[in-house]
Amino acid sequence: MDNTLFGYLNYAVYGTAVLVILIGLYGTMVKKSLLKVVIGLSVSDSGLNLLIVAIGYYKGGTAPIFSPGFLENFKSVSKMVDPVPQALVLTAIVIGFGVTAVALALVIRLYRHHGTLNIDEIKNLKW
Amino acid sequence: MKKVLVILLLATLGYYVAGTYFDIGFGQPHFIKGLLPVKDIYLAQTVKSLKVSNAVTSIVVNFRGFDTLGEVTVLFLAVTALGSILYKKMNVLGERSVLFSSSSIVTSGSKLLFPAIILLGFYVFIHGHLSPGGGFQGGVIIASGFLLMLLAYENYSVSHTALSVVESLAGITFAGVGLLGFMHGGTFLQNFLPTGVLNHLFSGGIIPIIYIAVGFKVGAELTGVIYTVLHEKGESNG
Amino acid sequence: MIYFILISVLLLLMIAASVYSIIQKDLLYAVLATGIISLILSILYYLLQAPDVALTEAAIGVALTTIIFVITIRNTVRMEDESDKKEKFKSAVK
Amino acid sequence: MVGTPVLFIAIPLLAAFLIPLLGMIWKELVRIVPGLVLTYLLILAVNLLVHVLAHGPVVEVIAGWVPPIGINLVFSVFSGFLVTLMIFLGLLVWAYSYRFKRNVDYEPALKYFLMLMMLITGSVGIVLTGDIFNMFVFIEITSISGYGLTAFYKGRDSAEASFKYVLLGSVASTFLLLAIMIIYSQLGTLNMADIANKIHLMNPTLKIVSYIFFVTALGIEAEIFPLNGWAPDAYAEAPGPVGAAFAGIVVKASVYAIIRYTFTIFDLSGAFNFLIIIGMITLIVAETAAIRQEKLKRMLAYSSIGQMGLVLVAFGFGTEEGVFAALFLMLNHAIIKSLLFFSGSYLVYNSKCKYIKEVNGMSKFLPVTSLLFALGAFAIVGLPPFAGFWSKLSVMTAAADSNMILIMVLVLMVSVVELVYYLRVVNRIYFFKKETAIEPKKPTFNALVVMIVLGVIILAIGFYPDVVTGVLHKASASLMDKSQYIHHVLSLRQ
Amino acid sequence: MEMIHIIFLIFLGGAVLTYFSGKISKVLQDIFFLASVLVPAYLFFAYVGAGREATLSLGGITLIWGVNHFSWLFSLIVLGLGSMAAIYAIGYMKGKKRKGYFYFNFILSIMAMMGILLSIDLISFFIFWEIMTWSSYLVTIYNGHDIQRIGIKYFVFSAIGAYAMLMAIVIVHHLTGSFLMSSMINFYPNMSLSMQIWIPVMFLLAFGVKAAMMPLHVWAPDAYSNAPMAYTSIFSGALSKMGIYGMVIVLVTMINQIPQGFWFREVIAWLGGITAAIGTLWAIKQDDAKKLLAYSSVAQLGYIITGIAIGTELGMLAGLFLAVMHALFKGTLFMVTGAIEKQTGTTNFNEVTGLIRKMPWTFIAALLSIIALAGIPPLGGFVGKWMLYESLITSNHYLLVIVIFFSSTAAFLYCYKFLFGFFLGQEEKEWAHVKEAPAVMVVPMLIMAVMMFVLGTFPGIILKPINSGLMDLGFVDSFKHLWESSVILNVWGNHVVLQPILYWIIGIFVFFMIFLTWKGFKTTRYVSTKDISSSGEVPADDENLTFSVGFMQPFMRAVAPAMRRQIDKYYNGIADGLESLFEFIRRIYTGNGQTYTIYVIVFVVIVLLFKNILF
Repeated sequence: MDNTLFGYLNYAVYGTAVLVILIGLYGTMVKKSLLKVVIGLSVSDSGLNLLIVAIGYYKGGTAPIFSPGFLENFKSVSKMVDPVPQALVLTAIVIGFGVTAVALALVIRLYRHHGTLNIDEIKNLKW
Repeated sequence: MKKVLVILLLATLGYYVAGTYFDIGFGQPHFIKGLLPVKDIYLAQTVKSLKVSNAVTSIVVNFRGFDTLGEVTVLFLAVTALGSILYKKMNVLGERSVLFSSSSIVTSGSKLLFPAIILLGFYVFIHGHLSPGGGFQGGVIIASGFLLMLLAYENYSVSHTALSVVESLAGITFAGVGLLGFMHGGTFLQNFLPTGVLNHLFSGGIIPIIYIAVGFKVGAELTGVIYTVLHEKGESNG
Repeated sequence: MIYFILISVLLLLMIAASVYSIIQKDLLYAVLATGIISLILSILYYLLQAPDVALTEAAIGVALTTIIFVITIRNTVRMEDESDKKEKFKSAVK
Repeated sequence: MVGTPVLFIAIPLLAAFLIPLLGMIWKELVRIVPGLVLTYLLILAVNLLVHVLAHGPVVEVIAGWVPPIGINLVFSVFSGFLVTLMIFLGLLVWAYSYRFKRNVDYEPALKYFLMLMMLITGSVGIVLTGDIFNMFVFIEITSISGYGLTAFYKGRDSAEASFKYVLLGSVASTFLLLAIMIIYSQLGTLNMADIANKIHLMNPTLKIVSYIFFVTALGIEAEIFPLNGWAPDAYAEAPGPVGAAFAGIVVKASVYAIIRYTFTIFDLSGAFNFLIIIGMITLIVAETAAIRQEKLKRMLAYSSIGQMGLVLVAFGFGTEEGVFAALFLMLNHAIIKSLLFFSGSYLVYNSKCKYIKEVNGMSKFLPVTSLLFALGAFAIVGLPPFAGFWSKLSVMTAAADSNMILIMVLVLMVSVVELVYYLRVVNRIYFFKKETAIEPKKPTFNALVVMIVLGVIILAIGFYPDVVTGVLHKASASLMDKSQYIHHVLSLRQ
Repeated sequence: MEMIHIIFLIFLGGAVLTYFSGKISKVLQDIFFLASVLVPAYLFFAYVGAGREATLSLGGITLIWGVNHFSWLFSLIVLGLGSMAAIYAIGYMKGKKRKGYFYFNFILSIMAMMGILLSIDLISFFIFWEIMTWSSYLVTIYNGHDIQRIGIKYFVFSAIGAYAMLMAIVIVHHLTGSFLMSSMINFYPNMSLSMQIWIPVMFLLAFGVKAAMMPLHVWAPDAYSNAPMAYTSIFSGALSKMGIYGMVIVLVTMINQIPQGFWFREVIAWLGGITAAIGTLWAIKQDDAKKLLAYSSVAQLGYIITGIAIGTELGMLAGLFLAVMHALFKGTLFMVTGAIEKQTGTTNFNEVTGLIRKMPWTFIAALLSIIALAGIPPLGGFVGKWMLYESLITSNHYLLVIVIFFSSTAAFLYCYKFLFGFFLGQEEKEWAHVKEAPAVMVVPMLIMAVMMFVLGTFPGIILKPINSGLMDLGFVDSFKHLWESSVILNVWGNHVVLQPILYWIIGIFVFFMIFLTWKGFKTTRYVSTKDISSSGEVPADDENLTFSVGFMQPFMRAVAPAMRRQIDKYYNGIADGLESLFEFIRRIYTGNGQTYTIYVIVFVVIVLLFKNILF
């Protein structure tokens, strides 16, 4: 793979990630259904995670696992991709799941309480 | 109108965010020259002093083990919050939602698959320090095994108490192992066991222990999440 | 080259799926679209040399998140505009 | 042996995991254990604070990896003071709500106290940690506890409030992660001291963008004006003591985070003015929105937001006096606003909507609670000789010394507004006829004790501010000394 | 532990003790109350002299208290009037609810006023100023009547003033590095011109509010009339003098040092004159004695302000002398009103008439203080006004003289109304049962009436302390030879021998009284208001034919155009506008979570767009 193509990937990967984040935020901010709002949050989380993992990637790098023989073959760890963002993303994914679960539980309760998921009708608390 | 405004706002935001990350660059070394990024230390120490093959594992469990402790707490809290939000006073367990009625092929298939999935989960988190995977992944796999059973069998039930006990014990193991690090004048979560040989199952000191605890905990917690939500029979205006 | 095309296609699919998940009025399909996003993501993670994350994303994003979304939809309403609340998940599946 | 800072996190977590097991043995334990844990933490915090005042900051490394490799906790005078304050308040909140939920079942009680304890622990973690990603984790712990606690009551619109909180909280974590990754991608480290040491190497644009994202994310938790949509709802719908915990603990932690980023980590010259601007806007909008509120707790919530705006303004002066004033304000706000939430929630205990007009004439039925509410109201608007006066005076002095005449004028004008709405409520309590058939609820014994303790503290600080000013001066000096912080953290050797 | 510390501790402890002893016994409460006002008063006059200082260090700030001749003069007003009002309050408050609350705030007000007078540093000045404000506010809302308007209005004005003062204090601290008044005064000539102007303005804002100077007076009528009368006597008599006290200090020590001070003094003097005129006009219009006296207080404070703002020695003396006299007669008049209220339950002229036979002692006190108020010799008001005119004329304020003269003449109208409305006129059957007020209420009034007489006849008694007080402030004493006990000089050096005139007037007065009484007893026929024959029609029962109804109608019609513009209305307009603005701001929180999310994005985008400017 030549460098020009890889240069496009710079824009493609980051651009996609940011775009997905924004699409998710758009859903969160515009869609009237509470479930759509939560879906939007989940989508933007996905984009964010992709962004973080992409930061750790190095061109031609290998996974950060010292499988038997790795050290003998490569002698150096500089060929490995950055493990730190991966570790962070692990945490972020799990936390995101927890938050999504809580949000969905709230959606269920709101539906029980109001009989609708339309966010415009769930405005008892205002001003 | 509102949509246009939102799109404009998001476009501006996207312009700045994307611009920032385009500056950082993909796949290229992006750290400022002359600095020693911590990842190099992590990679070096993973092999040298921890004898762990999977660098992500060593970071998640040891270098940044504190994050992981917080993270399992977040899940634990999510379960608690979920229970608190969906708690109903009258009937402690709501009627079970039935997503679909499964055919006998599905049920028998699930029955066959279930032990295999559970076993896979155990394998994944026991070998967390050697290969991709670990506590989270294993725990999630175990949880999906239970999910399968819960979906396939309408009457399949998991003991809530057992889940809670497993969860608590795993959590206590994590925090307790961390506190044991204070032995020999060490610090919290410090390794106090012999690290063994690289790429062996019994290597990495306390890392496998913690990862197993995390696996059990995550498995129990996620099963708890699904279980709680599943027992939330829809009733409008209830 | 293949790597490049693969990644590009996956990225495009991901954008498409996310757009679909936002504009689709039927929430069930929208949720399935988020599942697909997760699936694509986990392949992408694998291509980006992050097998640990790929595993996690596959299990959590594809299985667990989707299923609790589906349960929630089952407990609330399926359609976004709610004009016809009667049409629920059960009748659609059967 | 004075103990180490990591116990502030480890002990509550251990207890949190233990509590469900203990609850199976004896149900009362789920109420008692959090109190015991908090008491122990308070003792530990005071001990450590005394030690730190004498010997300088304690830096705790975790897993034996010195910074910047591992995560570290920093117990300086500044963070230690806040930790002590938070745990003290947490203990009071626990004591206040000890019998609050007695009439409900075991399960909610378990969850309530568990989440309350984790709320406090998360906030303490935010303050103690020396690692930006670790701070993210603690923020999430705090937030999720907050979501659960906000939605605790079934009968109210609490789910709605909680959902708004979740919505904004998720947006906050998105921005926080974006910012963290910008920093990491440039400097290759997540340790605060290390970042602070290397931040001058960073490309200014990236630096500014990441700072903006940090402030946005933390500002959502710290209730800065355009970002605080969740706050009034959450305060109003959460159980009364939780409102106090939000005002006294969670917001403090978030403000701490903003301050740490502004003062220690980033070296942006415009950041201080930025703090003043957003603080001022928050102050003005919140206080003016508060005056027209119809619900008591909502009014208190807006007032709390406004006070935090003032705290940011005081920090924004960027001088040691400003920091001192801000810390004094935080202390007073924590104590007084808790008292107001505690007593206020008894004043409108049995009413469904918690309207302000429902406090009419409550002084006859709840004399002590009313008196304490009035005391709190007088103190928070800054009337001498109560605690609020000294902090207001120090804010004004700091402002004058920074030549911020306009800020002074605005702050004082807003104070008049604040005065008006608090006095209106106090007037209603004492001089209006009780309107509706709402049964007043006598405060329980422990709630009364907690409120009286807070009242006594207000009077004590009011009549003799020296009890706290010494610590506050040292704390502000410790925040201002950035190089000392970096030195203490990075000079550790394996 | 200085005596000043002990005095403050007695006040503070006494207040708390008084409040809580009410739970045990009412009598004990009364005793504690009297003790905690009278004992410190005794201790102060017996043991605290000029030059004694006490310090207290709080929060890194040293608070210093001490006394000089000038503050000693005002202490005389505060503690003298305070003691009298305290004795009176025992009787007035008997059987009323919230006694402990009233006593507590009464004691705190006295303490705060003493604190203001004793403060040498600005911080303790401000602290006590605020304590005075809130304690008086709490008494103002004692009745619970219309408090959301009256009480809040009072507090808002006070707070605006106090916060202006706070700003001035911290700016002074920034400039001088010290909170001491003396360092402020010493540094004042070195300040930049804008500071030289702004700092006095901010102080004067605070003092002007308390001294009810136009246009900051709108709170005063409501607050004065709404507080219990036992308190209003010190509210109007002593508390408003704190504003005067501060004004004198600012005028003498700061404004007089700069050339622009002339304009300051002109403006304040004119504001005082207008206050006097407006207050008088409004007082005439009132049908309620409390309101009437309240507006009258505003008017009288206008004279005082004019006097001290003229800035000549004579003007200053006139203002301060009037201040002392005002404390005496307005304190007495409010006590009289309180006694009538206590005995009849109302203070409306249209309802209460003909009390002279029922409450003779009260009548005497009222008569003497009305005479003093109106400025008729031989009582104190005359001397003060005389000096005021003199000083205005000698400093060429002829227009101002006309204003003052107009208002002081118009004051006769309301004085007359007060006296006639309550005491003279026909007797109503309704009030047949009314008895004289208890001795504990009457005695303080009479003591103060006697004081008025003595001071009016021998003004030198009080002019001497005033003079030495002014000297303490650094005022040049060029009139040293002026003061014999009752001799006043004008600037042209001619003796104005008061005593012969006074004796003549007293003689005529006494003769007139004896004549009236004798004749009255002999020939008077006591009739009720309904006992009249107007064209043979019998008046209906519900028709109010009391003497005071429509008393001032022709006069009011004449001055109606001047009274149409009420400053109050402008303030209300501002307040309403602000409230609707706040209501609008509140709507920012729409209740929709998505809107809040949009706010977040808007915030981020705006900050990102302006990041180059901001950072």
